[in-house]
Amino acid sequence: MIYGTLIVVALYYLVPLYVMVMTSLKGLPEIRLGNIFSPPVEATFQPWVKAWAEACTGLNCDGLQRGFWNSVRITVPSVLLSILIASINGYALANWKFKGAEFFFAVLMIGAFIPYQVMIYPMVILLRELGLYGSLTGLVLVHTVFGMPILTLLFRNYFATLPDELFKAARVDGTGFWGIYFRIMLPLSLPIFVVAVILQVTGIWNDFLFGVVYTKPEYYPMTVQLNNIVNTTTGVREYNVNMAATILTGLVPLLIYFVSGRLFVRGIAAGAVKG
Amino acid sequence: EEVEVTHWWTSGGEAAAVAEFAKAFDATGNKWVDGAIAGSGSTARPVMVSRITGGDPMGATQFNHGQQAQELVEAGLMRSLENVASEDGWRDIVHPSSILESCEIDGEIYCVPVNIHSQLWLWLSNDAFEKAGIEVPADWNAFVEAAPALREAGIQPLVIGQQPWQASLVLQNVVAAIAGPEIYAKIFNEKDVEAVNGPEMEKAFAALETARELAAGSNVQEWNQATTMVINGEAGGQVMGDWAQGEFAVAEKVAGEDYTCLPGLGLADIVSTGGDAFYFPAIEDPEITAAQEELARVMISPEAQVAFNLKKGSMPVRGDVDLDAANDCMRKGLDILANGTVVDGLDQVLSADAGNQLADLMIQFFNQPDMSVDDVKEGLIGILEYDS
Amino acid sequence: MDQTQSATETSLSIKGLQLSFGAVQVLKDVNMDIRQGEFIVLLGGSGSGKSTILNCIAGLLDVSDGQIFINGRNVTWDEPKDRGIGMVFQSYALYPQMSVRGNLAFGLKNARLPRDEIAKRIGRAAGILQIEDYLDRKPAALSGGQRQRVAIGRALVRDVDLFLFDEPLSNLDAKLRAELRVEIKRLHETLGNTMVYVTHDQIEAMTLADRIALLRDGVIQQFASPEEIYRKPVNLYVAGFIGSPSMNFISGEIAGGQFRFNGRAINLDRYDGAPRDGVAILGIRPEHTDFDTGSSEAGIEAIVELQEHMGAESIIYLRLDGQRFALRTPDDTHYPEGTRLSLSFDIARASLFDPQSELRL
Amino acid sequence: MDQTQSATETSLSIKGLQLSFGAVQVLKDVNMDIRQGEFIVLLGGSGSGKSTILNCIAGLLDVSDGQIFINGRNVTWDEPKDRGIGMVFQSYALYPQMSVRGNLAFGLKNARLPRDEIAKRIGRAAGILQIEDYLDRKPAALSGGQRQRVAIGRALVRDVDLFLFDEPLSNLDAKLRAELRVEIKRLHETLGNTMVYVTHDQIEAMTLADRIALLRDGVIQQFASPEEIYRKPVNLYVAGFIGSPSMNFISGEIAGGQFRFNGRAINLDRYDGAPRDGVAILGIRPEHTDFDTGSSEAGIEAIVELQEHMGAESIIYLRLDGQRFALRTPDDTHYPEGTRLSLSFDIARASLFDPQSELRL
Amino acid sequence: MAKANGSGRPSRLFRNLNAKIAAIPMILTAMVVFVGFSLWTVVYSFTKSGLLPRLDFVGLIQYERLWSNTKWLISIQNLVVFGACMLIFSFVIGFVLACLLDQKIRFEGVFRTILLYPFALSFVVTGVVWQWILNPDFGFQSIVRAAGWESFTFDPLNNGKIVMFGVVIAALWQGTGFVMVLLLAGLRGIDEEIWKATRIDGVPAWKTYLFVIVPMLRPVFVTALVIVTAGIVKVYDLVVAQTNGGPGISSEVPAKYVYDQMFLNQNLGQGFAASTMMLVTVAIIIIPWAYLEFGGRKRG
Ligand SMILES: Nc1ncnc2c1ncn2[C@@H]1O[C@H](COP(=O)(O)OP(=O)(O)OP(=O)(O)O)[C@@H](O)[C@H]1O
Ligand SMILES: Nc1ncnc2c1ncn2[C@@H]1O[C@H](COP(=O)(O)OP(=O)(O)OP(=O)(O)O)[C@@H](O)[C@H]1O
Ligand SMILES: [Mg+2]
Ligand SMILES: [Mg+2]
Repeated sequence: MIYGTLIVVALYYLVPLYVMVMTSLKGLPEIRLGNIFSPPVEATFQPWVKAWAEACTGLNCDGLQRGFWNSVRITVPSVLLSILIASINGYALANWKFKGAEFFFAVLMIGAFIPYQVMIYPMVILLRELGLYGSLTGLVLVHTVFGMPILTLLFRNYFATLPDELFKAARVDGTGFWGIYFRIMLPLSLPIFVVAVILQVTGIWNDFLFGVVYTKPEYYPMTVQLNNIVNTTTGVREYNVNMAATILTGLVPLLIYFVSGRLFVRGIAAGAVKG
Repeated sequence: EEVEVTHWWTSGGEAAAVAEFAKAFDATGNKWVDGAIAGSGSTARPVMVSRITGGDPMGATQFNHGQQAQELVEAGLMRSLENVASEDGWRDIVHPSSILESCEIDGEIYCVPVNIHSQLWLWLSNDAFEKAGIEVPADWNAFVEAAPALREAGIQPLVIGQQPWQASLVLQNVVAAIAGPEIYAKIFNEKDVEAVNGPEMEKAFAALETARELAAGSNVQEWNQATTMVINGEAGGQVMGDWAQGEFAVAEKVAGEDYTCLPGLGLADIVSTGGDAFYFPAIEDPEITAAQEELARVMISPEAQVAFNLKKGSMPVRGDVDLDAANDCMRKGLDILANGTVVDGLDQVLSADAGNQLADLMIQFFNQPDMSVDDVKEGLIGILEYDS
Repeated sequence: MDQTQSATETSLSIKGLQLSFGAVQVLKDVNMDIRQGEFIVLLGGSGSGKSTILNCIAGLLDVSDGQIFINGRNVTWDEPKDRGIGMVFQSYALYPQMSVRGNLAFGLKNARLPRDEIAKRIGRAAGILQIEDYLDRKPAALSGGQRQRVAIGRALVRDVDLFLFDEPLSNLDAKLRAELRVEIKRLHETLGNTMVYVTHDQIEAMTLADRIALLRDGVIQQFASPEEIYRKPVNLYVAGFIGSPSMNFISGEIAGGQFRFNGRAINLDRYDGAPRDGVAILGIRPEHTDFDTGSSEAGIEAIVELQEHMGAESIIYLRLDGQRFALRTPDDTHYPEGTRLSLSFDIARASLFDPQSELRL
Repeated sequence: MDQTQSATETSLSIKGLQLSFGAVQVLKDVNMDIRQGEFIVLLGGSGSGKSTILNCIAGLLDVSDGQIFINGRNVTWDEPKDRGIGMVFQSYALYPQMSVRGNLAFGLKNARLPRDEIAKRIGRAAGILQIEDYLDRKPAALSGGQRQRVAIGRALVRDVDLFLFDEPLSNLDAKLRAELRVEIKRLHETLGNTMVYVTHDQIEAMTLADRIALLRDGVIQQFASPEEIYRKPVNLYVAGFIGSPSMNFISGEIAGGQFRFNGRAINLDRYDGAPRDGVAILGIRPEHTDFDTGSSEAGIEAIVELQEHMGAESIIYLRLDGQRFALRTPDDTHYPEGTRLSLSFDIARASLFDPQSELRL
Repeated sequence: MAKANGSGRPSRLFRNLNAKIAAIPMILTAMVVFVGFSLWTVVYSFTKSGLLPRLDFVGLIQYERLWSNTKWLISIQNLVVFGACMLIFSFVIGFVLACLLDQKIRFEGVFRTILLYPFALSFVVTGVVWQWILNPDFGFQSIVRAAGWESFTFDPLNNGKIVMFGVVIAALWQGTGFVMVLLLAGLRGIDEEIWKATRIDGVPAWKTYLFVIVPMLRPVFVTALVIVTAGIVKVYDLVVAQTNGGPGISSEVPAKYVYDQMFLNQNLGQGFAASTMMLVTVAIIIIPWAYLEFGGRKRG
């Protein structure tokens, strides 16, 4: 009974993935004939090759690969910086309560609800004034800012569950603000770091809006390339290439999920739940 | 010098057309750095505007003719091409002149028009009519009469995609072709609210209602899917701009044989002059400035015009070039451009805001059988009033 | 409190300490002078402010008012590390990612002590606490008692004069608690430094303390030796708080050198204090009550309700004039419910209280 | 164990109970017969299987082998609710969002009892437990002791014969624990139903139990009255487990009716058991040792190491032949470190053990 | 004896100085980005800004236009439908799944991974895939028809009346797993003894879940609610990728309206007015919650 339900649900969840993979392995004629659920009669990896290396956007026909490396170049520093800052925030909020801290935090939480569209325009102005517009640094900054509310919440809640006495002990031992952060708190926060990394990697990797608005074509992340490929309107949509491109784009976050899903659940339990 | 050019031409034919510009520009010893952004104006334009206002401008960028870039120009973010234009006598060579006028702000020219797209076409599938056992209609009225036969044969008489602007095209067509170019100009150029209630418009609105009936049951999203239905004979006809031709070409269909194109719904020889233009953001670097001028010249040069427009399926902006290779439909367009009536495209005369609101209004009209013509009138008047 | 000691003798001195969390005043004018080498226990119920005082001494909380002197130096605004204190926590608060050695060394490394000095100190502490064998284990691989010892070791290596303990044993089970209690006592005797120890367990307080500061709602009720607190509680609260089962209280009145209740009279000749005539409450501990062998006292009779046998002794719960009365006896005889016993009180060890002021007479 | 009782008298009977978690056998052939109205305490260290037995009785764990009878009925495979039991948990396990009344009523509503019956039962339970005043509060608004009472109330309203308690007091502080202990005892006397009570606190076990089952690694070591377990532990483990401070053990040998160690000899005439010649261990409780007033015994001398004063009594830790030896005395005199004391053992209350089998002789 | 130094009370400002320095990024973000940008937006919503922000105030005209605009009204309506469906279904389904997974089942990890993986994908991917599956010509509908049920019709993406449900299906596919994981983590944190107590009380499992467990999970539900709601309000990518507001304008949502107004229609003033309305709505919902969560209760 339980298993039956679960298996049915699992199938529902798997269908889209199945369809994506199957479609990406078919040739165009076969797709037009038919059934999206049927496995390919003649599997071909051509769509994958095309999506990765040959699909065109305008005059650039190097597929997703350029976007892939851009995404890496955007994601890695953004994830690191945003987690670093958010964890310090969370730590300061949980352990070094100072006047007004809770107020700023509340503002931050409300900020999490503001649609990004509201921020796009003023952000352009801000970046322009900072001279960061169009640079990778600017984009990293944007991701850091918009990732801050939820990450800060996670870290704050997590650090609040660590025993206060640990923090006191460290102070008696003569450790300062940063010492406690780096030498006591950080080593203890693996589970929540996993959660944060997963959330940020997927969030930033999958981001489209900021990637397209705050960068220039040479820095376009993979999602933008994907959009370019998928939304290019010619007569026949190359669904197989689109699907291959879609899978390729989702591969990195998926991989991270599959590798660290266990820790994710544990970390969520540690950080998010004990609100 | 490297010049980054942003545009939203990413489909096969479009990209090939752009490549012509790139080739010609590279031949001058500069380098065209392609910055294509897919997803049409809605995705690409904010990026372009953001980059220009954000202080990281590209060398040149595509906009539609008309009002889209006006504020950027007013804010001093765009460079004037006046010296190039007057030197090369653009005002003499560009035809129709309204195209260049759209680039003119306070007497200076700020953009290079590169092509003309007419939106006022009705595309018919010869196959479909053959299947229904009737002759291919010669104009809108005949088309309306043929509709029941098409229905009977299981063919969708008129196909309109669900993108709002497609519905807007139908309105433009009926106003220009049925109410007439004068009314069209009164309404859209002059925002004359009275004209909307005029007797000519009654007929146009009646045609609009008919179109809604004919389009009932059409169930596609995108314009090219609709075109594909026409290509395959699943639909009798589609109201679409001349870019539809690209689709027919890709499907290796021949004008006149496989499909028929009727400008001005076949009722009047009339084209509109929407199109694309390139703008050049103001950049300090003199070398880039020079390259920008070079690019502007290349784009308007007869050779590039021919090469580009052949691939793009649009009409050149200068009357002095000859498109020998143009097919049947394009010929018709060129002829009308030379001799017939030309009306301004909506992009040229309406703000983007008004244009999109109009499109939203029309798609609602097409999707809601109970929405009356009076509602459309009212909406249209509201939009025109705000825009004037 | 003794105000005459010279500053060098005073290890810790708290003057007019006040602390509020927002509108709530948690500590109200706490004063304490603690001599070098004393073992002080802060005793009190939950929420009485024990930990708060300790945290103020350690510098982990900012005081609202008052001063704290350690070895004569005003440290009220010093950083915790600069106060010359070591602290041991209830939850041990060991750094879980470091080995025992790492835990002990952490504070010393922060103080930039030379390597060999660190090693020496760790060696010495480990020797005293007998934790040499698991210096390289992580805390997770230690038992509760071992962890507690490491936590003490962390204070030990700091080589300071003042040790602060915040309920260091309350996470342990009864048996281990008893063992470690003895060890801490022994440690104090070995080291001879000043210790301030927070607990809510009166057994710990009684056995460990040189002096006990009994707290209630942020106010020190009595600050005296365990014997004195036990024998001569200054007020009803202290009397009721110390001792298990609690002291028995009997309402009555004093007249003519006798305590009278319900028609009975007890002679107060041997009472240690200055009773005055009027209404009063007699407090008598369960262990200072005995079966009346002779008939020297007025016949105080009570009925057995329940008896708890605890191996070495037993506690008999009686009903005396409708009130519960506990009696503790080393005798293990079983008295069935309903048995009538006649009692005698050891009045020399009893206390009398004024019902209004609740103070001892 | 008494095997002759008739089925109606037996309230709970466990026969050959075994339980394994995967490959680990946690309970090994547990047998118990519990009479109607008995108060049984399962005592043992952490992980000894106490909770596991209780959960088996309650039907919360499926047994691997063996049978469980409640009131003569084989309930081994019945649902918990059908076994006629009530259970009280360590963490109270109150439903936090329901009022006290709701907590008490929840089980009854599920059993589709009529409304007035529910109200009646709650009224009765609330009366017994004195929780009438806060029937409408949420558990969060109750103190620890009050919560515990509600948890008991939840078992009470079920109107069953068998109560199961899983360390119901271990989350409370010492004082409250002592109070509630007495209340539970009283409750048992009021209700007269059978209770099985799990604890690792020997004081609780000693004071509450009619019989104690002392567990170690899933095996019952001794199942007897507290007095018997205290006086005559069946083996070294039991002897060491019960009593605080622990029983003192002295290695020596028995010969000629005497226990000899380190050149001293103690007469075993009054020993309660059957000593045989050979090596043996003498176990003597701290409270069964006294200062040698006469000189009837061979001069057992020891040196004071430390003394713990606990108000009513004191514990003196001595060194005897290099080993720690504890002595408990009601005397409060202070003996400074290094004092020599000579001791006498109350051999009638001592135990002798075989070093090999560890069994009592 | 007491040395003079160290006796003075240091300035309030410099206590916890490091913490304050460390919090500067957060303070800047909160004040400049969230507060500053919002205020900026509100101010400019009273102007007639077109492509570029300009300070020519026109009073409430933008709001009048906004509320007389069918597209905006449809957007609001859609958001309500979408939000209600998402909240109800993602919580109901998520909770049921969490309960199922909490039954100490085998292969829990596998199931969990399967249920969670869509969360790793971008909305763009989700939109594209579900557009493809819900396509009546070769997707789900055509499969069922091919299987013999000729009259079967399920084409939400082509039917303006039910298109939001098509979007909800995709959004659920992507988001339910996360809700499930949150709730699962919450379930794992529930005291074992509560379960035992309900078994002794003879409470059926469903009742236990409904009356005991759900109320106990309140904090988790609140956390999940916050996250899901924030997602709902912001929904944009999914709609763009899956329907692009179509058919017609029947799946427009406020975030898209804002975007379109600002960048497609080049009517920043109107976009700002719309986003101000969103801000106000969000604030009305969130501020009381934030106050309760962070202001009222002090952590001990
Ligand atoms: N950070 C805080 N904010 C507000 N009130 C507090 C804070 N810390 C403690 N209190 C209050 O101060 C009072 C004293 O607390 P403290 O921790 O000193 O008690 P305690 O005697 O140590 O109790 P326990 O035995 O439970 O540890 C309590 O009433 C407590 O509620
Ligand atoms: N679900 C389980 N799976 C595997 N082993 C278990 C499980 N539950 C208990 N055990 C093991 O069974 C043994 C007995 O556990 P039990 O909980 O009965 O001990 P206990 O005597 O109640 O201890 P405590 O005083 O700590 O509650 C322990 O070794 C424990 O590790
Ligand atoms: Mg405390
Ligand atoms: Mg247990």
